[in-house]
Amino acid sequence: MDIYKIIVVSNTALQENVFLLKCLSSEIASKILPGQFCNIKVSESDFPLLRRPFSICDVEGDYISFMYEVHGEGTKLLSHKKEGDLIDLIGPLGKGFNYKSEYETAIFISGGIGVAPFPYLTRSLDGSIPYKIFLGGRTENQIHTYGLHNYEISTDDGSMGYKGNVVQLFEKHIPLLDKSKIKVFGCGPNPMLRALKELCLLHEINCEVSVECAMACGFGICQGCPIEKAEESDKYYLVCKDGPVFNIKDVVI
Amino acid sequence: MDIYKIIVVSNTALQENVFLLKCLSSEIASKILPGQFCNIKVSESDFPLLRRPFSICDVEGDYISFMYEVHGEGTKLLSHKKEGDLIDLIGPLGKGFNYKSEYETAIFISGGIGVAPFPYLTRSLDGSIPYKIFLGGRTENQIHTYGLHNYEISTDDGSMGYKGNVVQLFEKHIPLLDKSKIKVFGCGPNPMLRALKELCLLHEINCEVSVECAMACGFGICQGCPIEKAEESDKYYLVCKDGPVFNIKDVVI
Amino acid sequence: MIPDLSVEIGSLKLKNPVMLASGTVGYGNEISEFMDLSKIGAIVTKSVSLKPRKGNPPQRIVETPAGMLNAIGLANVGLEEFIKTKIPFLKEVNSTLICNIAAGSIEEYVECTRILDKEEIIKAFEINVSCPNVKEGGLIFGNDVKAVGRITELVRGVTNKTIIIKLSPNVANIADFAEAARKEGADAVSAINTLVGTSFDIYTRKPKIKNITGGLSGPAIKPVALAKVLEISRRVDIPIIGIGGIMNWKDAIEFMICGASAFQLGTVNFVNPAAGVEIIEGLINYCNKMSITNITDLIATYKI
Amino acid sequence: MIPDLSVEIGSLKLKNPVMLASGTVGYGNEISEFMDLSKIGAIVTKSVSLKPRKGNPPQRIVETPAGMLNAIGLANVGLEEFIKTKIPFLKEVNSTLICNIAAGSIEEYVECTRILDKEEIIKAFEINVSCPNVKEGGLIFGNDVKAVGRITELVRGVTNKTIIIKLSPNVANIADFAEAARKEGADAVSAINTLVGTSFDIYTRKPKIKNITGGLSGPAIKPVALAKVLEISRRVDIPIIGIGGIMNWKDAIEFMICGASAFQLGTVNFVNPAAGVEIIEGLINYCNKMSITNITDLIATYKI
Ligand SMILES: Cc1cc2nc3c(=O)[nH]c(=O)nc-3n(C[C@H](O)[C@H](O)[C@H](O)COP(=O)(O)OP(=O)(O)OC[C@H]3O[C@@H](n4cnc5c(N)ncnc54)[C@H](O)[C@@H]3O)c2cc1C
Ligand SMILES: Cc1cc2nc3c(=O)[nH]c(=O)nc-3n(C[C@H](O)[C@H](O)[C@H](O)COP(=O)(O)OP(=O)(O)OC[C@H]3O[C@@H](n4cnc5c(N)ncnc54)[C@H](O)[C@@H]3O)c2cc1C
Ligand SMILES: Cc1cc2nc3c(=O)[nH]c(=O)nc-3n(C[C@H](O)[C@H](O)[C@H](O)COP(=O)(O)O)c2cc1C
Ligand SMILES: Cc1cc2nc3c(=O)[nH]c(=O)nc-3n(C[C@H](O)[C@H](O)[C@H](O)COP(=O)(O)O)c2cc1C
Ligand code: FES
Ligand code: FES
Repeated sequence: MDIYKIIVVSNTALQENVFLLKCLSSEIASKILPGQFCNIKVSESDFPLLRRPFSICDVEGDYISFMYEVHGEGTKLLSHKKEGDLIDLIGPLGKGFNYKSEYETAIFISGGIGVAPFPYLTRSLDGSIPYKIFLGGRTENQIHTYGLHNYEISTDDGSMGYKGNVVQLFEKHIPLLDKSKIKVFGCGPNPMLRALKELCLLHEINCEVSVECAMACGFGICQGCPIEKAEESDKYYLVCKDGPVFNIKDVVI
Repeated sequence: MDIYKIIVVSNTALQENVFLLKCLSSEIASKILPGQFCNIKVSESDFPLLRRPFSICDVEGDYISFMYEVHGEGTKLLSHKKEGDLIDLIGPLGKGFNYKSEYETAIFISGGIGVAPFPYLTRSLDGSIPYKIFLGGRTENQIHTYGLHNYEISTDDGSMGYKGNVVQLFEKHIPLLDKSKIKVFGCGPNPMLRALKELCLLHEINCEVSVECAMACGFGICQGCPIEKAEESDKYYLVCKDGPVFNIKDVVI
Repeated sequence: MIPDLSVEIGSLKLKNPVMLASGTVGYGNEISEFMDLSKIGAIVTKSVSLKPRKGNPPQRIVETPAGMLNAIGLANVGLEEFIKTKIPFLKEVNSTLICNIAAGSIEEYVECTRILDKEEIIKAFEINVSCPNVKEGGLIFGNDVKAVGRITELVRGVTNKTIIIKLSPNVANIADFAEAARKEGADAVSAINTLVGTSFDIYTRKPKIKNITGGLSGPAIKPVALAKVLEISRRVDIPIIGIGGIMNWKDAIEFMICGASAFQLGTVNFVNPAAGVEIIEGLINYCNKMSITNITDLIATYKI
Repeated sequence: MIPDLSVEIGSLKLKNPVMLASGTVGYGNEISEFMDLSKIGAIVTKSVSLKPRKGNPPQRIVETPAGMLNAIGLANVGLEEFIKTKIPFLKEVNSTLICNIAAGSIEEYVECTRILDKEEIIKAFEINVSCPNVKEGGLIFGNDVKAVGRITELVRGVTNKTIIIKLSPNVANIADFAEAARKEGADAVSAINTLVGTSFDIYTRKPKIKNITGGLSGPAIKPVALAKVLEISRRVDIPIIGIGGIMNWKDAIEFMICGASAFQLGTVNFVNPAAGVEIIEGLINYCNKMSITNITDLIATYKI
């Protein structure tokens, strides 16, 4: 990890509130792994004070991109960046997905903007591993298919794809899968991850998730981002350093 | 005075560090007088907290403009505004120049960005009144002649025009003028205004100046901008409400 | 549906919990150009003292990160002039008037209150025992629990109107002060006044504010103000008026949740002099969204 | 010309006044990836306590205007583990090491200091009597002048190394605490620790930080921190280490002018982990510009 000042190549709206920020950085591109993140300074001034963490969304040659949703002041400022601007960022941070471990089929499950790490992650899979993506959202415009193939969609309001939540959609597919030979990769809001955990524990499915939490530093010096260990309840992991990707069995979500 | 959200028409660099911000506002254009100012919100967020005061520089039809120097964070943010952006501003504020009172020749003296109110002020003079402008700066690129005619220039370093300060330049011209029939309008940094005051008192020249000071509100509610009265030393004027233009005899600079 | 925004502070009834803080709206004239003051719950005057005060020499204010320092020094026209020239305008405005009193001695507090008690238009007194910017402006009292109790007791003796004691945050346990005020008969406390701060020019090595230190206000202090309100709310049974860094309706709601029965807008008035009415709007929308029919149902509903 | 940046805090000599604040650089490992720690005047460890502490449950931090609240709760590995696993790395870094100690009782402060006194690499102790985030974390001591005096006295009894008492800003007169520390033999005080603050979610009505209140740090508190340093400097003859909201070399100079012999970087490390070395650069340029040959010539040169 290091501090970089990198140049913005484009910052385009995928949906009204969702942007794809593309930057040039051969250093980060050559090092960053799927599931890792960068901590971005969204303004040149001291306001807002803290950096904002974003998962790596894609890497193509020397280009890296981030997919983000405008949430508050910080992401709004980020959305104002334009071609040629410099962005100050720290990365690569955290530990990524263990997508190379033993399994035969990969399943990706996302809720809302939780889809952000999947373009790079799916692209990084050895082409011979079959996979399926389940994309969930509250409604149609929360579904982002940028850079993805082989997906099925669910929306809470039924405006697109299956009507229901994405964990339910996945559950419907479980009978069609060899549970012992799949690995699930999940990313999305905590309630979704909790439901996913329950389901995976029930079916004894191997599952890794990327979790979000408030962060001050993003690289292990503030102790601001604890997540309880499932085994030793007197200890915490740090999401920024030990995660953000965890095996779903290891943490209390 | 009122709060307006007005549209930026252009925001162009006159010098490396000096910009002309032009906006559309028929309401302000129709009311504002030379020497009055507006208090501008330079960002959409709460940072920086306070508005920034700027003198009206020019009015043309429904367009108003401000000439400003990039000084700190606030003016830097202002310089990022572009055509089509909305600007939130309060105005017209303060009392302007009494340029309609009895005199035969008008003299305008500015130091650095103090020239900002002069385009509108000189343009507002009844065309029959002759006038002369003295523009001072530390160096060549502090001389801004936008919208001006009939000027002479001084620079501290002699890089342009007379070598010396602008009050000295004016002093050299005094013998050529009928002191009792001129009125001087000054704007610039405090040391310059102090020198000007001394000179005008010595020669009994009628002189009004626009003074600057830190302001929180700009319209009289915070009491943050006092300037000592020359006569009653137990009282203050408020620069934002009673000024920013004062007769040089009335205040302690 | 329009929720009921009215609140009560002691015997004082306000049409809504939005108050304009002392020293940040003068005597109402200028700000009335930006909004209809009759819509606001209450206006608190700039601190009035027995005699006129010139205030501190300039520079009186400086901006800081998300805040500002001020050392106005209680500049005010004095009691007599206030009654003669300021009250007439305030009478026209159909808004509840609260008179803030500052003094250099306990006797002066009592004397001011006694005189102003006769002005019918004044519905409550806010006793400023916490101005950090003049030696005799109250901070010496504000840091002394006994003095705060004594001032409350004596002021209580000369008025039946609502008494609000405005507390200083520059103390270890603000609840002790609230408790002292409560015990001696105050109807409410307001919290907080500004935090003591300073700022220096690194080239001249002089303080940016002539008075050396000033009072810090604005969003920067909001977390501190909220914690003080919460501390009082958890320990003392007295209505609290929350103050400190409120910029919008969300901040205001946060104060009410932390225990405030009403709140005051200070620094925001300088930046957005229409904030008062905008916040009323915001309160109404929030209440509707959350199915709150009486805004009093929000007060001190912190879930901790 | 390179000005002399070295400063002395009691018997402790620092190559420059830049220190990294407790709790904001862990035990040095991670931040060493961003800068050469051997260039920094001193590193202060995260507060160490006798036994390991799990710390507070999440959420532990939240951003506020120009600041942040934290309630880490003194999460730390405990004395034994600190000596075994953290000191080896800190030995490699050629930077002066100051060990910050937090405790739940006076005895624990003494015991920790006694044990750590043997570690040669530790050049000074910073005694945290001011953590606002755990009940037994010092704030109860930090608000009690007598307790601060007593802790200083007893810790002084078990070490000859430099003792720095880290003061709480959540008091009325911080200089009284500095004076108590001085009288009982402290070599220096550091000021300030964080201000108590809170923040609530207006929809759930729950505190954003699980611990309810947290400590406010960052630029928002700089004016308060400067005023506290100035207060101590004007009243007490003891070296002061300035802390609070320093983001760049200008802020750092401001603290030195207000009376600080050295200063600590806290929150800025999270945002710009190379700030430490950048600030050294800035100090050198400033000194050159102002013809200052010894940075000690800046200390407490306020013109008031
Ligand atoms: C490891 C990690 C990876 C992430 N990847 C992405 C991504 O690829 N795309 C994306 O759109 N978002 C991502 N997020 C969430 C993103 O960081 C937040 O949406 C963003 O910080 C919100 O900032 P704001 O100023 O717009 O919102 P505000 O709500 O104004 O922010 C206020 C504070 O809360 C924090 N905060 C707010 N929401 C979150 C959140 N969900 N998680 C953590 N902190 C939050 C902010 O960082 C800030 O400190 C990720 C978060 C983490 C921890
Ligand atoms: C009545 C009036 C009219 C003005 N007209 C013009 C104009 O036409 N063109 C122009 O370039 N400048 C003008 N100024 C000065 C201008 O307001 C400041 O340059 C500007 O506020 C600097 O803001 P900043 O954030 O860039 O600087 P910073 O130094 O970062 O600002 C910090 C704080 O100091 C205040 N401040 C800094 N410099 C000044 C100053 N000179 N006067 C008052 N407050 C200051 C800012 O408002 C802010 O609150 C005028 C000032 C006043 C009072
Ligand atoms: C410029 C200024 C002047 C003030 N004058 C007074 C005063 O005269 N009396 C008083 O009790 N409080 C005074 N205050 C304090 C405010 O009423 C309020 O308590 C404080 O500013 C915190 O609120 P805020 O953060 O919303 O500004 C003043 C504040 C400011 C900024
Ligand atoms: C996340 C965090 C953890 C902290 N932990 C400690 C600690 O363990 N011990 C301590 O003495 N101070 C601790 N502090 C306080 C800092 O050392 C410093 O006094 C304070 O943050 C003010 O400085 P700043 O504004 O530069 O951050 C901590 C501060 C933060 C932000
Ligand atoms: S965010 Fe700082 S330790 Fe994880
Ligand atoms: S700037 Fe507020 S009264 Fe003049």
